[in-house]
Amino acid sequence: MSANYLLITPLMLPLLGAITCVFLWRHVNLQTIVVACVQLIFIGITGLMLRQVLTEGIQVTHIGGWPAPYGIALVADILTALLLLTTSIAGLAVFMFSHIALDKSRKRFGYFPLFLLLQMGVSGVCLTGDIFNLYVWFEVLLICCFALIALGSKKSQLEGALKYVTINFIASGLLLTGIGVMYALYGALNMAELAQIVRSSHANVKLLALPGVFFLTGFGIKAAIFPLFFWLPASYHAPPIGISAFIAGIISKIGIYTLLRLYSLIFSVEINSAQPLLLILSGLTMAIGVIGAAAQMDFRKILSFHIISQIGYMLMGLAIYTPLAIAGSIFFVIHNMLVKTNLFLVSGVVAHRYRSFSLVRLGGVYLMHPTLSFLFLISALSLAGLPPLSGFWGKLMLAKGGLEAGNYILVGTSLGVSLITLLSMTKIWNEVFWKPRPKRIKNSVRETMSAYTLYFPVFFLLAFILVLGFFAQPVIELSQRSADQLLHSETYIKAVLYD
Amino acid sequence: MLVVLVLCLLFAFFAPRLYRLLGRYVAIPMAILPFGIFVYLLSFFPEVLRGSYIIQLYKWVPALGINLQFRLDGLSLLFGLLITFFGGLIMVYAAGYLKDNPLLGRFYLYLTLFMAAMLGMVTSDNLFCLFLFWEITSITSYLLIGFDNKNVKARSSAWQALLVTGMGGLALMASFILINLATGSYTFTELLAQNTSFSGHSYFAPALILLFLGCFTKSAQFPFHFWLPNAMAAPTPVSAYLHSATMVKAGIYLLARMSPVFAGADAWGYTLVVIGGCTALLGAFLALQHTDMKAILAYTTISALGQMVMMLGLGTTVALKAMLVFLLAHALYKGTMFLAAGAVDHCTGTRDITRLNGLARLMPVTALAATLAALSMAGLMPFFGFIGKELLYEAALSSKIYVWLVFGLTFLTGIVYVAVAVVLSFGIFWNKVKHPTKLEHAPGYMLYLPPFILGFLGVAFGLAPKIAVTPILERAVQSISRGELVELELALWHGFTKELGLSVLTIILGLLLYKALKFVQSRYAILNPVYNLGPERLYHKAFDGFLVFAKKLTMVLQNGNLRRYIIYLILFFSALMFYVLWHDTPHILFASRVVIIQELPFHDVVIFVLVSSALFYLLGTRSRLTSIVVMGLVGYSAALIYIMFGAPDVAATQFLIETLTVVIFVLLLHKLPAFIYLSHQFKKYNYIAISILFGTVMTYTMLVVQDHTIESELKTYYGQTSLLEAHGRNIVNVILVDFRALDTLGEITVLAVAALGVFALLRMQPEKGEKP
Amino acid sequence: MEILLPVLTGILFSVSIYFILHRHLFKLILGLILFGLATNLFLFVVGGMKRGGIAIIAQGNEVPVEPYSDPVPQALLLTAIVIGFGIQAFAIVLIRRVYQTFRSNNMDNLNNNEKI
Amino acid sequence: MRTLIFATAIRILTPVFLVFSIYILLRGHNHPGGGFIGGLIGSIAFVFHTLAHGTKQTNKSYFNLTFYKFDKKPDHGKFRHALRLLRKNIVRNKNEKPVFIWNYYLLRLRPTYLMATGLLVAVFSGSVGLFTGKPFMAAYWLNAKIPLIGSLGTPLLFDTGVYLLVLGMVLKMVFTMSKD
Repeated sequence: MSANYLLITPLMLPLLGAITCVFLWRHVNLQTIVVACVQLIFIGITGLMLRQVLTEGIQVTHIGGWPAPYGIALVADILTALLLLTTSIAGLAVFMFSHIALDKSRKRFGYFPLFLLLQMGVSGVCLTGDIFNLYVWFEVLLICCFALIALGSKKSQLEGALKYVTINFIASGLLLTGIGVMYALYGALNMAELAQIVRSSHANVKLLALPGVFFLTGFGIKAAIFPLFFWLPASYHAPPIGISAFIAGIISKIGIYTLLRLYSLIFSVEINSAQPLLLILSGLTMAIGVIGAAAQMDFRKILSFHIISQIGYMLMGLAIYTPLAIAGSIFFVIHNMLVKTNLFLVSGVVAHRYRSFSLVRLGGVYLMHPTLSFLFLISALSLAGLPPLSGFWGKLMLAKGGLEAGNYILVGTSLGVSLITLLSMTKIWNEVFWKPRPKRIKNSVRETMSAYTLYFPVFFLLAFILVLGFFAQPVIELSQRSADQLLHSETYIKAVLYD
Repeated sequence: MLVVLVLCLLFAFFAPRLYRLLGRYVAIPMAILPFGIFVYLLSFFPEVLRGSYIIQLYKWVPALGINLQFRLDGLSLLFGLLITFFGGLIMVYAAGYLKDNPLLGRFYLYLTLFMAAMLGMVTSDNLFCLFLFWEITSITSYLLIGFDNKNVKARSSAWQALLVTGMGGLALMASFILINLATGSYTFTELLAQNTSFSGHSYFAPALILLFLGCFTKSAQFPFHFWLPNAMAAPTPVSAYLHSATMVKAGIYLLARMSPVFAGADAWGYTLVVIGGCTALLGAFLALQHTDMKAILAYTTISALGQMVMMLGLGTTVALKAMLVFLLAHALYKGTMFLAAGAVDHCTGTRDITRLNGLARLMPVTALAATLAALSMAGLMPFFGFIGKELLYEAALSSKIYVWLVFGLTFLTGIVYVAVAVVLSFGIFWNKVKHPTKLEHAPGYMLYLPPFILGFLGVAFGLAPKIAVTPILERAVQSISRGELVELELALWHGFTKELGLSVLTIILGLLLYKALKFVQSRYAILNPVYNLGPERLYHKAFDGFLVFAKKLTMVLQNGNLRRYIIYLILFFSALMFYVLWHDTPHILFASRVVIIQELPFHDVVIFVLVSSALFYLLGTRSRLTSIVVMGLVGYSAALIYIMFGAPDVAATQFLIETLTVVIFVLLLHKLPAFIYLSHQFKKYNYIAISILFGTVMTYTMLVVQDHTIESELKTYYGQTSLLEAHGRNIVNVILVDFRALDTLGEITVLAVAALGVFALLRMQPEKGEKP
Repeated sequence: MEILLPVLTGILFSVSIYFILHRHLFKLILGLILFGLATNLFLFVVGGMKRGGIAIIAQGNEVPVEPYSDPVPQALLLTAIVIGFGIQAFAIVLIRRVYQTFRSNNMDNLNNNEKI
Repeated sequence: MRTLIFATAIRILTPVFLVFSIYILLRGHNHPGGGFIGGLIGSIAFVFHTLAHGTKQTNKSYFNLTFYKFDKKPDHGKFRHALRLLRKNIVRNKNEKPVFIWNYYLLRLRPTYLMATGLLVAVFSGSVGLFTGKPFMAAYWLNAKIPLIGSLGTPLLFDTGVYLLVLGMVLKMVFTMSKD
């Protein structure tokens, strides 16, 4: 398949799907069919993309036929393809889940088109090679998040959405101003072109830190790093699982993706001055996140805070900035997308049966639903980085990369954090699964057919998690190649500008 | 080996299903598995005996140097045989012990998984492969300790064990990484083959400390010993198997494995001797004060583990021999005693030694097994324990460091073992009293056969050490000693040596201690305050303290106050910006600006004054409608500015959008009830300061950037091609719909989503009740 | 104006942040809108504005006559304004909904989500 | 706001605005204007109409086609019946009660469809390039020149998509809000 089709399909497919869904506004069942088709094709396309990128190198298409620095280029390297593939897998699982568990009224008020457009935004962010276009796709993704988080207008949803909207609006503003600064200083918007300029003897290269601050703050907010993460725990637990699983599983990692991309491509020339800051931020992010999680007594809130701590891990790879560490980050992103989505789905299954997310009100799942318990246990242990599950590999690569580079304190922090992660995962296990069901809770347990079909998406994701853990070699190799590609940005520049 | 492990996994995951089919007879297939592996391992025996070792390599993650590489040498084989043989017996025993438990299937699942992990651990050659199995043993141990999940004590003990050993596991991982980085080797074989020690490397000390941390937590060494007695909340088969015979010896195994690498260093020997000694003494000391059978056994296990660590610290060949022989002897007698204790507990419903007596009549086989084990533990003549004790004394006496301390500790613990052995055999089974304890039910053969076999082996090995155990032990010692050829001579009778004399003395003193036990126990109460300072207390304090700290910190940081979040954000951004501007100090051309100021056109000043006064008016006004109008005015002024600088499209858009915004405002917010007026409270001045800070930073940045702006080549290109290639005269529009049409596509998508979102927000009524 | 606009934008930023930090919901939305306006102006200011010369090729010419203002920031600005409008509209509706649901206009009442 | 003069003025002005908005859309490629501005002008026309007359009236006036339908008289032929239908539908006699009304709500409650159409048009205009083997969004121009517009091509189609979408979006928002 030529790059023209291959790179535009991940954008157009969800968009066309969403348009169809809007036309079928009242016919939720038909919408479901459309979305199912889109998800399946999406996985196929991203798989093809990965294959093509691996065999033929970086793929580029110039939108509108305008050559690279003038038009917008869509670029796919291994990182992009890997992330999109992971996203599509998680997307399919979330779709299956929400098809069964999400209430009818939310579906009738546009859940499916919003979901598809969210995917489109993710694809756009991952694919684009233009910095302003990146901003636009980020806005697409964000407004979908806004709408989805508020969809249903429950009190907690509204509150969460308000915080989410306000802080992310400011972040977008900072990004926009940063892009303005970038354009004013270097006169370019194409990322490859910018990368080339900052590596040349351009007069303004010494001012690179200036837009750097804007981008670090802006994308730092979107990625939820330390002093900027507060919107995340305020909002991610509010909407129903069919929504929050995808947002929590995928969206926060997209911020990390952009940081990885921008720092490897544009800001790598000043990585030495940014490194101490990034190291401190990543350490604090993982520590504060996990401490926050330890304080919570709600299934989803614990998971939400863990997102922050794992963002710290991902940032750690970038901060260390060695091939191994960046490969670790990439692997960690992939692992975390799948595992976090799955854990949210498991919490959804539990809540679907027992009608609560509160650790105090839940209990006794271990005896009544052994399968569910094991589904949770494996995902949770994977999140805690227990070998040979997927989390371990990322942790190992990061720790080794960090020790190699001499960042002992950071590695120590990361290991401590992983212990506390184990603590809070087993806390959930103790409280929700092992503890007998509290007597005074009268809620009946829902034992419908749909409650069993809900296992299916969880199994589906779990299969990937297990494969990622037990047969880690190919993915680790891919992340290493991808890290290599990121660190050798001249291939990227060449592919975009000169081929 | 991989086949074995996969087989174990298969058996493990089919166990619950088999249980549903076979009921408690699931024990038969589950026991066949370990015995089968036992036989399989035995098939390697001849080759190992010849002094070589077997390497099996399966590629797994070569990208990180982590492969499933197994190494079967004397040490691995010894442990492997121990694990499988014990495993088989435990499988049988468990079916008797947990016969009424509906979760027996899951129990077998965990137990088989554990066994597989343990087997994998002792046979793996790759460091990280070992770590993998190490962690699996931790997690299965967690699941097994908490097996009685309705019991709070079981849950919290399981948690404690997991956290303590988990911490050690992470330390171990770091240690392995350091070793790997320092030596470049991934496997023990490579590590052992390296002649040059890496003790000079800067990673040596941290690697050693982290290794100790890993091993000490796993093997319940002081000050991490406290999790082991708590872990006795597990069902007895688990205690016997994991917490006495196998898992806790993982740390010993690893230390033994590593000893050729590290043993040269002083830190190695001294640390191990001191920590091991402390643990041995502490365990023995605490064992005496308890009356719960399992607690006594747990503390003596801790003590024995300390003993082994001490021997490893001595590092001489005789000490290594003593360590391994003692390890085997300990496994045999302690396993037996645990199983016997479990049987007693199961049949009488209590484990308190003060309430148990004269049981020999009621459960004779169990009594016999326990007695055999006790005699071995006490170190009486024909038993294997005797050989172990003799060797221990010999090693202690030949110690190069702290010889009297080492010997004294060994001797003291020996005395305590004798007393404990008497308590647990004579005191429970043979003590003649008028009212013997009543049984709730008689022990089934599943409950008494396994301990009996083990107890019997204790005698058999003692009587014929040459045939049964010498060869394998010799190979095991060989594989952990550094190169030199080892010959092991095990015999009951060495003649009248001083070790023999000491043994006799030990037994006499031990019996005396037993007599004085009541007196000793009554004195223990004095020590209670000391325990408040102990490591367990510390663990609980740290744990609770951490939770309190977490809660407080989270409530301070994440306190739900949106304004606070924004302040953090702005301060972060401004601080960074300040730093960058201060650090890079880009120049601003003030001189030329002064000229510009002098030449300012009048209408510019008017707009400026208008907008700023409108903004200041906005700050003060309380009326909602006025605010909307003034805000619209500011927006229109912006449109005016755009048009002044040659951007008619932008100006038109701004104008129309501003109009729409005002309309939306009027439609939505104008008619709302007024509510109360809210002032800025006391923090007003803080907020003003932050706002001004942010504004200043932005202004300064703009001034800096203005002075460095360059002419973009994009502008030229678009100017050149707009009409000729893109057929449009309005360059802005051409950019929007042709050059950068993808932006516009994204943008209209945003608009569409905004409309859908607005629709859903306003029209959808929230549902009643919680839904996932 | 080249010197006045940065100052004006700075004032706009300050005022918007002051409003955002206000606990009145209505002021919050005012602040957000002003913030959007300020970012747009920022983009315009740093994007190299020039008086006169609009970026339109006059009839009869094939290329625009220098000096003309850079069309790129204008295009970006147009996109940003429209995107900003979409988000602002959503935010206004959201705040209205919050008003209705919580029966309050006080930001400080909105901290239930973070309760442990 | 609903004074008589205002309402009347709006009623007259709205069609003018609409025509003007289309004009702005079409000239956008060469003069200031374009899809956004055109769409915004058009939608503002509707918005003011809504403000002045209410949602219902706006719907009725612009988005609601009413067809009069009645059974064929036995002595009339097919052709004659069609003619009659046409006449009745064009020249409406307000006093006469129609036999059967078939209301087709073009956009009532469904500016959503307008948005979707706009997006679809935009995507389609982009895909034209794709079919000719070029990248997405590659422009395809017809040779013909039209006085007001200049040359015809897919960018213009794209702009039309933008126009439709903006129109749909604003209507969707304002209708939702004013009904609330």
